[in-house]
Amino acid sequence: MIKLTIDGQQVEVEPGRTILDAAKLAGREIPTLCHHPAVPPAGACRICVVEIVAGGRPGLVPSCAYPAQDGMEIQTCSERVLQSRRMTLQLLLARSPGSEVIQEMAAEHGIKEIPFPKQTGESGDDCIMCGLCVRLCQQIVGASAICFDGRGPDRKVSTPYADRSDVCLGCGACAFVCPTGAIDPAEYCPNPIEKIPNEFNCGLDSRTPIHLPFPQAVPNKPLIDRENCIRFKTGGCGACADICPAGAINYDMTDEFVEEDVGAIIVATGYEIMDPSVYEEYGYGRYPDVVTSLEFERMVSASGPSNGELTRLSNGKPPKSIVFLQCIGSRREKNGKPYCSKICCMYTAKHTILYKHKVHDGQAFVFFMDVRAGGKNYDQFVRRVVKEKQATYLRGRVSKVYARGDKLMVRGADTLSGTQIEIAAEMVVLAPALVPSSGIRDLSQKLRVGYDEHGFLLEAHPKLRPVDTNTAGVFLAGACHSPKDIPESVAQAGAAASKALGLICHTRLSREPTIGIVDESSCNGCFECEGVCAYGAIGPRELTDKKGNLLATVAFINEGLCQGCGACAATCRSKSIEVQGYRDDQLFAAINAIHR
Amino acid sequence: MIQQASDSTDNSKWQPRIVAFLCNWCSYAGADLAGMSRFAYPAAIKIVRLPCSGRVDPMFIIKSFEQGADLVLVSGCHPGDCHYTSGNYHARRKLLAFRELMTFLGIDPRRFKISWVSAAEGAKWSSLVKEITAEVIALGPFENYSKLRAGGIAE
Amino acid sequence: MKSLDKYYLEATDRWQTLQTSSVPVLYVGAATCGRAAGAGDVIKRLQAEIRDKHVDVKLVEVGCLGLCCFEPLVVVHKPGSPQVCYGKVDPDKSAGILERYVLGTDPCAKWALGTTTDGRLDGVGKLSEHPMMTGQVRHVLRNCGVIDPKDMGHYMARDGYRGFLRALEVGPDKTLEEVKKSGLRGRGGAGFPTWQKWQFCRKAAGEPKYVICNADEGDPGAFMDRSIMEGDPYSVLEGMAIGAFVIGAENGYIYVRGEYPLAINNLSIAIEQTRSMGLLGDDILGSGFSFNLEIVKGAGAFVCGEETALIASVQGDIGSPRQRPPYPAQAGLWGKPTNINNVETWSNVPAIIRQGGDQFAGSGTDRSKGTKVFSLVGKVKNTGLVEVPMGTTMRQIVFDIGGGPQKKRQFKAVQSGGPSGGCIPASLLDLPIDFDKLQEAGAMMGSGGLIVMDERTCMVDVAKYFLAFLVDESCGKCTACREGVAQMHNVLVRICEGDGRDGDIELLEQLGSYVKETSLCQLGGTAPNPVLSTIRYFRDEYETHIREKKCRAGVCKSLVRFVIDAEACKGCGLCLRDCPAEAVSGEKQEPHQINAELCVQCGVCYEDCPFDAVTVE
Amino acid sequence: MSTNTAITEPLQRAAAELLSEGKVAVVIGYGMDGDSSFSPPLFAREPQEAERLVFDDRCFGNLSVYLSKDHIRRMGKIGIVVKGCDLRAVNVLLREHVVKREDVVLIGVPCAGQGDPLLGKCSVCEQRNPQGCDIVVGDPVEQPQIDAAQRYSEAADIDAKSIEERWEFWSGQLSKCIRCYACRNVCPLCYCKRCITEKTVPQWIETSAHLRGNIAWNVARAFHLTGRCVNCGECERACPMDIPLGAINQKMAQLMDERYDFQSGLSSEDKAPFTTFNVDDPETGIL
Repeated sequence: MIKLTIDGQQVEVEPGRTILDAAKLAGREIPTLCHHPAVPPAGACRICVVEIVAGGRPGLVPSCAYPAQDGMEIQTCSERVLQSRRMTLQLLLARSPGSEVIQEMAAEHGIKEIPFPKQTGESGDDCIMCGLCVRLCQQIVGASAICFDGRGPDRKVSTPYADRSDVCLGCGACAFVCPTGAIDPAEYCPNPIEKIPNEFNCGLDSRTPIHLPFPQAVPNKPLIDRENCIRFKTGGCGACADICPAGAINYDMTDEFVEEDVGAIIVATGYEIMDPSVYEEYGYGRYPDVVTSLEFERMVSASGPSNGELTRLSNGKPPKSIVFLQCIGSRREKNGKPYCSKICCMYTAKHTILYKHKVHDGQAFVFFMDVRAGGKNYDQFVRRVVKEKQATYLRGRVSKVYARGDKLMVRGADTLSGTQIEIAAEMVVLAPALVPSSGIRDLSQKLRVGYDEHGFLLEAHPKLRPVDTNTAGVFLAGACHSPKDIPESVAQAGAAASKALGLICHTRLSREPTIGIVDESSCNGCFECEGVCAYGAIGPRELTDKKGNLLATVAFINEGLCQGCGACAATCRSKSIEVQGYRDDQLFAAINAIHR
Repeated sequence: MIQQASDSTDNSKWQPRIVAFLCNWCSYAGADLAGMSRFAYPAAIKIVRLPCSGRVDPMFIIKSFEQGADLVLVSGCHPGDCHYTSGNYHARRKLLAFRELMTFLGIDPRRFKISWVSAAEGAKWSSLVKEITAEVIALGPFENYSKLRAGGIAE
Repeated sequence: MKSLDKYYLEATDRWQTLQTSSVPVLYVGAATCGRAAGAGDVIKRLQAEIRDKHVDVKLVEVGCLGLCCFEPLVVVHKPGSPQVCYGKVDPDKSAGILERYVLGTDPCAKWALGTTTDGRLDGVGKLSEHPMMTGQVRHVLRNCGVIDPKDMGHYMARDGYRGFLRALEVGPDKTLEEVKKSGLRGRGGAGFPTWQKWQFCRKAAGEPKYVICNADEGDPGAFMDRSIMEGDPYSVLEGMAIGAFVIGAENGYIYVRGEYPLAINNLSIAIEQTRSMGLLGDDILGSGFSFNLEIVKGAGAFVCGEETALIASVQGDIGSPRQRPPYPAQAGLWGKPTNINNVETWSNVPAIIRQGGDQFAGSGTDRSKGTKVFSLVGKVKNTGLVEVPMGTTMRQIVFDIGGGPQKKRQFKAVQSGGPSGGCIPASLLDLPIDFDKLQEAGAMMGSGGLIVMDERTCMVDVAKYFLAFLVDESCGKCTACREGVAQMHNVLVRICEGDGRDGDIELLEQLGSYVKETSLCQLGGTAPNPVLSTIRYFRDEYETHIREKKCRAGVCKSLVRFVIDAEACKGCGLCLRDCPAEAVSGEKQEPHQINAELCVQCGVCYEDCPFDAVTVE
Repeated sequence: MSTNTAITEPLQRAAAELLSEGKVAVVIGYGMDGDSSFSPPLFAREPQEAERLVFDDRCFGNLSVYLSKDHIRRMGKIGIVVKGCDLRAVNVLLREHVVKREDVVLIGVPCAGQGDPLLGKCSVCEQRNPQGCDIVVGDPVEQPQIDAAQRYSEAADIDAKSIEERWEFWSGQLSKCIRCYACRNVCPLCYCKRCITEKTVPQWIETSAHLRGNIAWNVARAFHLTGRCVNCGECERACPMDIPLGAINQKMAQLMDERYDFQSGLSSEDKAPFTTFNVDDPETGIL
């Protein structure tokens, strides 16, 4: 190990580490610009110079690239170092006056104005020529799409002949490491990098191809989005595999179908919210400040796109007035959902409180038809919201939202006072109807579970068997059955789980006795019944006399497989198959009974 | 308002009689839901529950007519929804063929209806029954078959 | 070991027969500078004359003797009399010499510079006593202009490769000991002890090892290395072979700048001949030591004179330096231990091994041993190559050898070390040539360029010139040099355009020390030297530029107004005739005037006036 | 009455050869009988009996009806003379596992049509040259092109009537039925051990010969032959009351052809229309 002193503090590092690493160990902050842990150091920007006082060639050296040596004495902020840093920053500010990063760093170092003329060149002069992007592209990503062009002050980063590159993988890594955000790969990249909207935050911010699906994901492990990952698009990059300390990244793994024989299935596919842009009168999709309650939930959440800071999407300022519109798409006979989505009243009440936390002097309004607060302590909660002036509740529907200046004019009725009312709002939150998650129809047909015209799954019986379905062994839980809030979903989940356990904890399965039976004396052995059996429950059976020679081959029904549908009974011409419980004579009696 | 048999036709004591064969998982549950949702529909319909529309045999329909049914309805799950996957597909082939045979033999095909009613379509079931009952009232009693019932030989 | 005595005998007697040729021999200096001065035409004329006159006269093209101001040079060997060196020989003169002296008896004394071999020739002194030659001691340049650079025999006849053979005999340790004793220090400019540099590389772990000859010579006005490579390429090869043998390197590269085609040609021929002689290649002379040499052409970047940039260029990458350590001795070419020395350093080595380190240490100062070759250029009478022992004073070089400023001008300063060096004012003329002494004076030996300046040179303009050169040549990698030097240049441009402000000088000093301290490589590290040294010794000139907006030397256009001094002006009309803007008016024999509005300050009148009547206001 | 000597002699030789080599236990064919109006079936067990085989224009019977009879199957391998229409019936029997292909030797005879004047079925016959037989006797006859309209002309005539006329027609016809079940006995595809009409618990079809029972019987019979009847015409020929039973089967065959593009008996591997389905079968008239 190498021992050295940083600002009088003893530090020990392994051989090959740089002074910067040692300084970090000693807790000394050294500014860097052209340094990035994933990229080999170059010592180009010179902002990280420190002074070797003893134990090496005295003078200023770049800590990011200079190896730590035994017995070195380093000063990270001696007067000489600070003077050099100030001059470097002044020079960089002259070169890139527009770069915020440099302005910030210069301000930190107490630089007010600079003695040099500021370069007014064309855009893109934020580049401080630190070379990180070129080194990364050549040594890490391996595409070598960009290079240095020219020498001296007019040296710039470019592609060969400044043409569009045909080797650039579009991974955007150069933009990622650029300290001043000066590089825009779209200029030269053949397959431009689209920002990938972060699905969990309703697309309000963007995410990288390798990402955590959402903060509380279980398991809380990142996944690779194959469509956008450069490795799969063009075979390049692979930086994540290099950097991953656990070596956990394996590009060859592919999705695979896992088949499990299970005793029970619980469908808990949850819900999605309806897209309110179908109602143009509310202006969702036209005005940026009209958001859905889900987007609002993400905006005020600490793990959301703006880390909990509530700002208007139009101008980034906190909204001083906010209007919540209830029943958007719910409880509507025509072009909407006739049912009540049940949870919006309560979450809107919560949202008014959250809003007041974020914008203390803000004013919230809620347009409602009637507040559905039927849960435990729900009504008290809403009453407290109204009493503590968290929000003004206006009973009535909103006819139109339109923009005037930077405000959103919300025109609606207040039926209690019987007047038209117009509120100038800075943000409008819509509470859209709940709909089952997409793909529910395919799933239900696969599981042969019924569904209504809205796509909610059908319980076996609304009152007596709410968690069962008509298909034995398939149970329901949560919003896939109908809109419901968390307490109800949890309760239903518990019920479904217990039902499933009840099903699979026995050794033998009890079932309806309605299965088919073959009258072997009259069966002709034509096996047309086998053709119509959807469960492959019918097979051949050879009848032999005592001496063993074959008399006839007749149909045989496997009780375990037969579901009792009766298709075979209807197909058998000689009426040799009967379904227990729906035998011909029973149906014959039923038909006759009707006419007595 | 329960749709009573209107007494406009001459045989005023005639009550229309509709026999309906409903599949247990969809149409029967739909009818059940209609009841639960308090949808009213005429009582002229008499329901026979079958495991699946695929269980329906043409003999049931002929027997119903013989027993005095003025109209027979078979209702099952929408294609794709069948609890037994393909029951309603087989039924569709057989019953449509049977209706062609009735037409060919001169038996009024309007007296044999087929429908798909899912377990959630309580409203559809009640409006369907109202509609069919109105039609059968318009058609009047099923003379062709009622005569047969008397002596078996067409006089 | 296979012996080369047979070859030595054959070469020596071929050399002797040439020296004592019964047939007249004309040695024409045909290096780049010679050819530029017209040696090519001289050779053609002589060949024609010899053919027409059907006389038996041999013509030999040789390298450059270093007397650039007297180019083209022809040395005549006439049987029975000493060899005479003639200067400024144009084709007619050459024919004249051939006819009157070679074929006749008239030695044309007025064109002769001096005799180069023993013996007297009436009316002609010894060349060694020529003012430009007296102070010089020619070790490195001893073969330049004497032997035929394309004939290895000449080199071997003058003890060529004896040093290398001795090294092979005594082994690497003893050889290194000799170099240590010699006190040889790097002639590239830094003056790092050569034996220590070789030892670092020799001790460093890692195989294979490389030796490189830095022949980039990017300094403007420096041409010592070129002359050595063109005149005596073998000395470089021998030196590198010895160095490689000591270090244990089997591969060597000579990085020559692309602008020296003749040097590259002579070097390639030398390599070919040395290889065919068995002194290069595998298992040289059965000694078990193998050494291969290759030439790599530079692409015209001054920064590639810096060792890590040079290495990058040899590897095929962009020539831009990298942060050290690790130093090239530990991790150089392709990450392997590499030793880089300058051309002049390598060509000093053979003599040291041949005659022993002590003999070399005999000359020079106590800590700067041996001789140094300078290229004396600028406003001095005798421009050319000057090889003087360390310790010679600047005054001796400029006034004795150089003959002092031209045209009775006043000496102002001498710029030493090119763009990385500093300027030495008149007050420091008695500074001896010594690595450490020059360093203290803020100047730098550098590769050896000495640019003499007189009162007509504006020091601010000189600083601006060197900075402009460095702005173009900076590789642009590190902020300090790329931005710092550019901003310093902007300040100087402002000053020279009359927009100088108070505090500019302090700003230049502050920027200068910042760039020196913070730059990544020595290009940036030494770039501010010209400015800092001119400010140190000529601060007054900066102040006049800034405050009075005047350039006394008449160079900075926007600060100059030319006026004709009525008494001095003889009315010769020269300036009137030459003035491109017709700004001069006046009758013959009458004092002339300059119309300030029309005058574009081109300075033609100021330069040409024989009576120095044009003054700067 | 003209004996088709070009086929009869080779037929007799082939049958004698099969019998003498023991390849078959019996050859079922048509026997010579001068005074009867049709050539009756002949069961040749010995080679010399083969001489009595004949093929003329009176070989109306569909001999495949005997393939489902146990007492005949017990004889061993059966050789059978098959016209084109008979062969289609054999294909349905093979499809319904009534008999195995390796247990029967098919002797195909090209048939230019039976009866003078030509039987109804022969004028629309598209299988004059039987395919896929073990032996074919005589040279192929000319095969006229038949389109769907001709094939289902009988059904079309009745379809043309109005619904009342159809009811009148069929109630009249079906009331003539005396439930002698000749149609069932002569049909090669009615081979059930116990026919639905004999089932009494429950009795779907009333056994008395009144119109109500007859309608039920004929609906059941028509439905059981839908997608199977090969239009061999034997039922109509055998019905003592001359009820146009063929028309009903023809109507159902036309329906299967139009709706599911299916003609029965063309091969022994195809699936009967009522034992399979297609997700996008036509759905006209479903509420």
